[in-house]
Amino acid sequence: MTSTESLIDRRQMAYIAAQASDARLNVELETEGMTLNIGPQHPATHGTLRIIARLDGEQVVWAEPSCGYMHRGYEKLTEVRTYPQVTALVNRIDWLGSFANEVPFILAAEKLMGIEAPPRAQHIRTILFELSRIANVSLFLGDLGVQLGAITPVFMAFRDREYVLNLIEGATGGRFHPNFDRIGGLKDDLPAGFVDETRAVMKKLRNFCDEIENLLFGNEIFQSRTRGIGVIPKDVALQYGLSGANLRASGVDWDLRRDQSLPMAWNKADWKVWTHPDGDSFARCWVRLQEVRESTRIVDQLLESIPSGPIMAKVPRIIKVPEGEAWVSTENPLGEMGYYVVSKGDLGPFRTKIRSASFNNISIVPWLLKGVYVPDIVTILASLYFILGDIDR
Amino acid sequence: MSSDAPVAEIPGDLLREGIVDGLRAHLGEALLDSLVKPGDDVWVRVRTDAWREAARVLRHEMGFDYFCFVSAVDWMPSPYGKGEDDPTEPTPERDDTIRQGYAGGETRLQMLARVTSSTRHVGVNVKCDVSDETPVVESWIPVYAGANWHERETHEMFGIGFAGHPDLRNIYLPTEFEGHPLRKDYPLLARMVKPWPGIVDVEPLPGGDDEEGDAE
Amino acid sequence: MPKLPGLIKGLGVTLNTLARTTTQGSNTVQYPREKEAPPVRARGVIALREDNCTSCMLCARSCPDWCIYIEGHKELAPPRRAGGKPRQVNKLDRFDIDYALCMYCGICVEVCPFDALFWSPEYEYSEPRIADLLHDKDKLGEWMETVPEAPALEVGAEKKGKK
Amino acid sequence: MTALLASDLPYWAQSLLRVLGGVVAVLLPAGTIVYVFLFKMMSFMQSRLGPMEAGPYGSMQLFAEVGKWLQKEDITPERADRFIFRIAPLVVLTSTFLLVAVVPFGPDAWFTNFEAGVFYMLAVSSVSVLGILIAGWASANKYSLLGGLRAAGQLIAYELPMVLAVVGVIIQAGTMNLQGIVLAQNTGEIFGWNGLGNPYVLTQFVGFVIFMIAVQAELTQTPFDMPIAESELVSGYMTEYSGFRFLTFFIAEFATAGVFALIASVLFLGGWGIPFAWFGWEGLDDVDNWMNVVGPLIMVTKMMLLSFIIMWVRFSYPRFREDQLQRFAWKVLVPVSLVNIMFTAILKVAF
Repeated sequence: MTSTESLIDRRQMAYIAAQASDARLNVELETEGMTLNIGPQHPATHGTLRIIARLDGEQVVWAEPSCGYMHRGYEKLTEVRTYPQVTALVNRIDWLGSFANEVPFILAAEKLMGIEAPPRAQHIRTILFELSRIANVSLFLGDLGVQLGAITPVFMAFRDREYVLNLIEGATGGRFHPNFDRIGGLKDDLPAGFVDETRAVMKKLRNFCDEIENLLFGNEIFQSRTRGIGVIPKDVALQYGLSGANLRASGVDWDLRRDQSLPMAWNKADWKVWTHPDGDSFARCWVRLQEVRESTRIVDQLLESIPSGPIMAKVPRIIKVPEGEAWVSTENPLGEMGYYVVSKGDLGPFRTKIRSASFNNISIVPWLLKGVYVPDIVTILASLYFILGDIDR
Repeated sequence: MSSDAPVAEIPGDLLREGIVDGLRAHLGEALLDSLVKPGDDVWVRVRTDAWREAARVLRHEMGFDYFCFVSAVDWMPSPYGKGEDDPTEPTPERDDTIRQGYAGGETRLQMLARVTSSTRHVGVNVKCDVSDETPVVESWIPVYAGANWHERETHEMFGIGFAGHPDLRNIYLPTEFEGHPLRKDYPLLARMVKPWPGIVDVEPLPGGDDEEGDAE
Repeated sequence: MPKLPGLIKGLGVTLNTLARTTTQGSNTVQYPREKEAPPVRARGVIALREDNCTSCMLCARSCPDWCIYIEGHKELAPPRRAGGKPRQVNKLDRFDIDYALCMYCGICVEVCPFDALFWSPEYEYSEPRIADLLHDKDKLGEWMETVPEAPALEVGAEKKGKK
Repeated sequence: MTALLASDLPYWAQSLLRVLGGVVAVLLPAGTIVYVFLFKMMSFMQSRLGPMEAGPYGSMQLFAEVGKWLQKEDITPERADRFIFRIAPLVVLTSTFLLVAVVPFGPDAWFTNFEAGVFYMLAVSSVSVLGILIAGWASANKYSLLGGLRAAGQLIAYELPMVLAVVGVIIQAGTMNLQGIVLAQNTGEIFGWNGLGNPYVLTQFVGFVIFMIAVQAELTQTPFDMPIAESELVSGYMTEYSGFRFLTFFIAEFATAGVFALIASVLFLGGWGIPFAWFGWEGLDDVDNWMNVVGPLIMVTKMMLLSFIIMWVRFSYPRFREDQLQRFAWKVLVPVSLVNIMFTAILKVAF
């Protein structure tokens, strides 16, 4: 099943779908369409996402996700909370890579106050950021297998992810919700023995990546299920604001860790940004697999060069952020997550616009699911990799 | 990095000044106000009727191909405060002057959007006022197809209409939900229902001596 | 090893996981019998040292979930130095933390100026009835002995008094 | 069975014994497969220990599961087609029992000894397709409808390669009687050397591979488990079933796996016999009596070996999309099995 053959086949499918939707439904065969609700309680969605799909036989004529089942109203809640309370709240948006949610918010507040975390805090922040990326994306690699029917990868993912979560819990106290970031630095320093433990865990993670690559990515059935499915051209990806691995899989060489100067330690490690020209489901999964390997290398290099010094900048106990507006976005595991913080100089932010990655990543699904088979809905959703908390905020 | 040295000293951030000048060249006086923080970010405010025109210029002429987000800001301070007032005492008066943020503005509601260039790695925050009587703005969908969901969310959260939007249904809230939650005059019920445990009720010393030792 | 087709390599991976589990044992812990000790800093439950607390209400005010309820009264305490003026001390009547609402963010432990609240990695306090999750002051006192010593810090960290 | 128990048993007692033997021959392999492979091997392949609570090393887990399912409420959906909904699992289970009737376990230990045993076996194995289709249709649920239709398409598409793979064996053995096939394999020799007999897995390797793939598809196991695609169709045609009916489906699924493994070991691995040359036997009549006891044990070990392969593939591979699945069956398996038949025929004539 070379990808060209599947591309022709894909164009042919799109033609059939167009036919079906135009002629309303195939009248001679008297087949009347079927509206299938996939979700909100459905194994294929990472949480409560509902997809309304109108089918003609096994082919999707029209599909549209309807979200909002997980809407907790974060932007309204941030208006009545102080800055430490918002950090505790905000790491529940993308609950798999939760330390990565706190960082852009704290950076925005620090930019408003005009202070910077000391080098040691920046270093440890970047290490924990990459650890939460590994925890998030390694679960994706396992879950990818389950969506396509293979049961074993997900157990491998959970087994190796456990080590990373134990590391995060050892350092911050919380496995899923570390709440370790403070304006001006971190709450505490690393516990003793953290560095060598992390180095051992990174080795385990690398051989987990090799195992997943052998078990899943090399598998011809997996490739025939994902190559040429859900192709997103570059300009459509940019227009919809896709970000992270979904964008890099369509050939856009853009990574926020490298292309903007943030008070973090990414520029102290040399690492490579992976892209893939095809833009199909296989490309997205492949780019994420390489990114996990790249993260383990980043963490290894950063572990070598942690500067010594204070963990917290000179910050008053009660923090009043001066008036102003700031936008900071970082390369979160799911894509670009950004906070537009408007402050009027009192204890909490006046307005926080939370730009989460999965909201844009999923807004392309109606365009993408035209003329696609039912099992491919699951493949495309698995490759786009969203988390419900990220979509619904 | 973003040291807030007085703007005059550092030579202006040429990249972002170039953006503002380019926009002024294309939009003329529709570009009302702009603010450049050197090495940090650039804010631009356009006239309300030039909202879609600004998007078209940014995307086709100036190469900002990446659509980041579209949202809105309600500048009126909330009449309810943080829900932490002591119900027994009279509600403290709050200043309800409306002060807009960067790049000014007159009205209470203001559109806020951000687009980035995926090649030059620089972003622009675009703002425009939304009049209080007829809160309607042109939709960005013909220029950025990704704006569809963002505009639906802004519509249901702020009540701003979008001319030219194919189906302006609620994206998060149930269809029969009235009111626009992110407006500041919409009460946050979670904080209304329960009295705040932080209200101090340590009774004064028995025996009624006069000093009012109520710990703040 | 020659470039095996992906299918065969996939089988190889599952086979040697099988071999590894039978020889080196599995990664899972048989919970009720063997228990994994949580790390020292794990945020399991909040413990209260009652005599430090001066019911200054800072923790109750800064809790995002409004789940700390404090009631206190004032008392005259014997003067520190003989013949000194009797000191006025806040006595604690009620200090409840409702663990059904608490989201374990740790703001209260941090913001307490008198070091009365501590984290303990205890995690086995689930209750059949949700009302029992409201731990009162002596239950919080019981957790005090499970509070571990603060762990030694990584080399290169600057010593500072923060707990 | 008849010679073994002499002739004092009246006819009805013999048939009763046969029924009991049939039930044991179906349920025993199903139970061992579920426990050894589904509970233990799958967990060990995923670096965990599997059920350990019920009984030593989780051995009683199967009875716990059966007990759980039995006490669960057996719901029939309100708009379902009640009668058909109820008999669907029974149809699938009967096809398994019918299949085992023809499998020989020893020189005299067989239930029936049809002349056209293989023909009967292939005919009966397609009864389960009906059961699955009506289960899908009758449960008035979109997901099970999709699952049922997919199952119908897939099972029929994979019956053809199975039949053609078996034709190769019949040409080489010269008889359709399963006992005859076992004899042919254990007495024949490959190019004059009869040290190992002539198990058709060696001479008919292509047929063996096609047969195993077709069996994997017949059982709707993972590379071909579109009908029970958990990630899209919740659990395909079994979605609406609960309690005892789901238990029947569950038993049917693993019993069919056991019986197909038995049949595959008869057709390709020399059934209950060890190469007769080792014992100097010539034909069926001078095989010693203890073979009737050892035969079933050999059959069980061969069956466990084959179902290890089936389950191993099940736990490692993702799932085909059903149009790829159909394309694979019609464009690859059927032509290859036809070529295999042609070669076997030519070689049969040549030697």
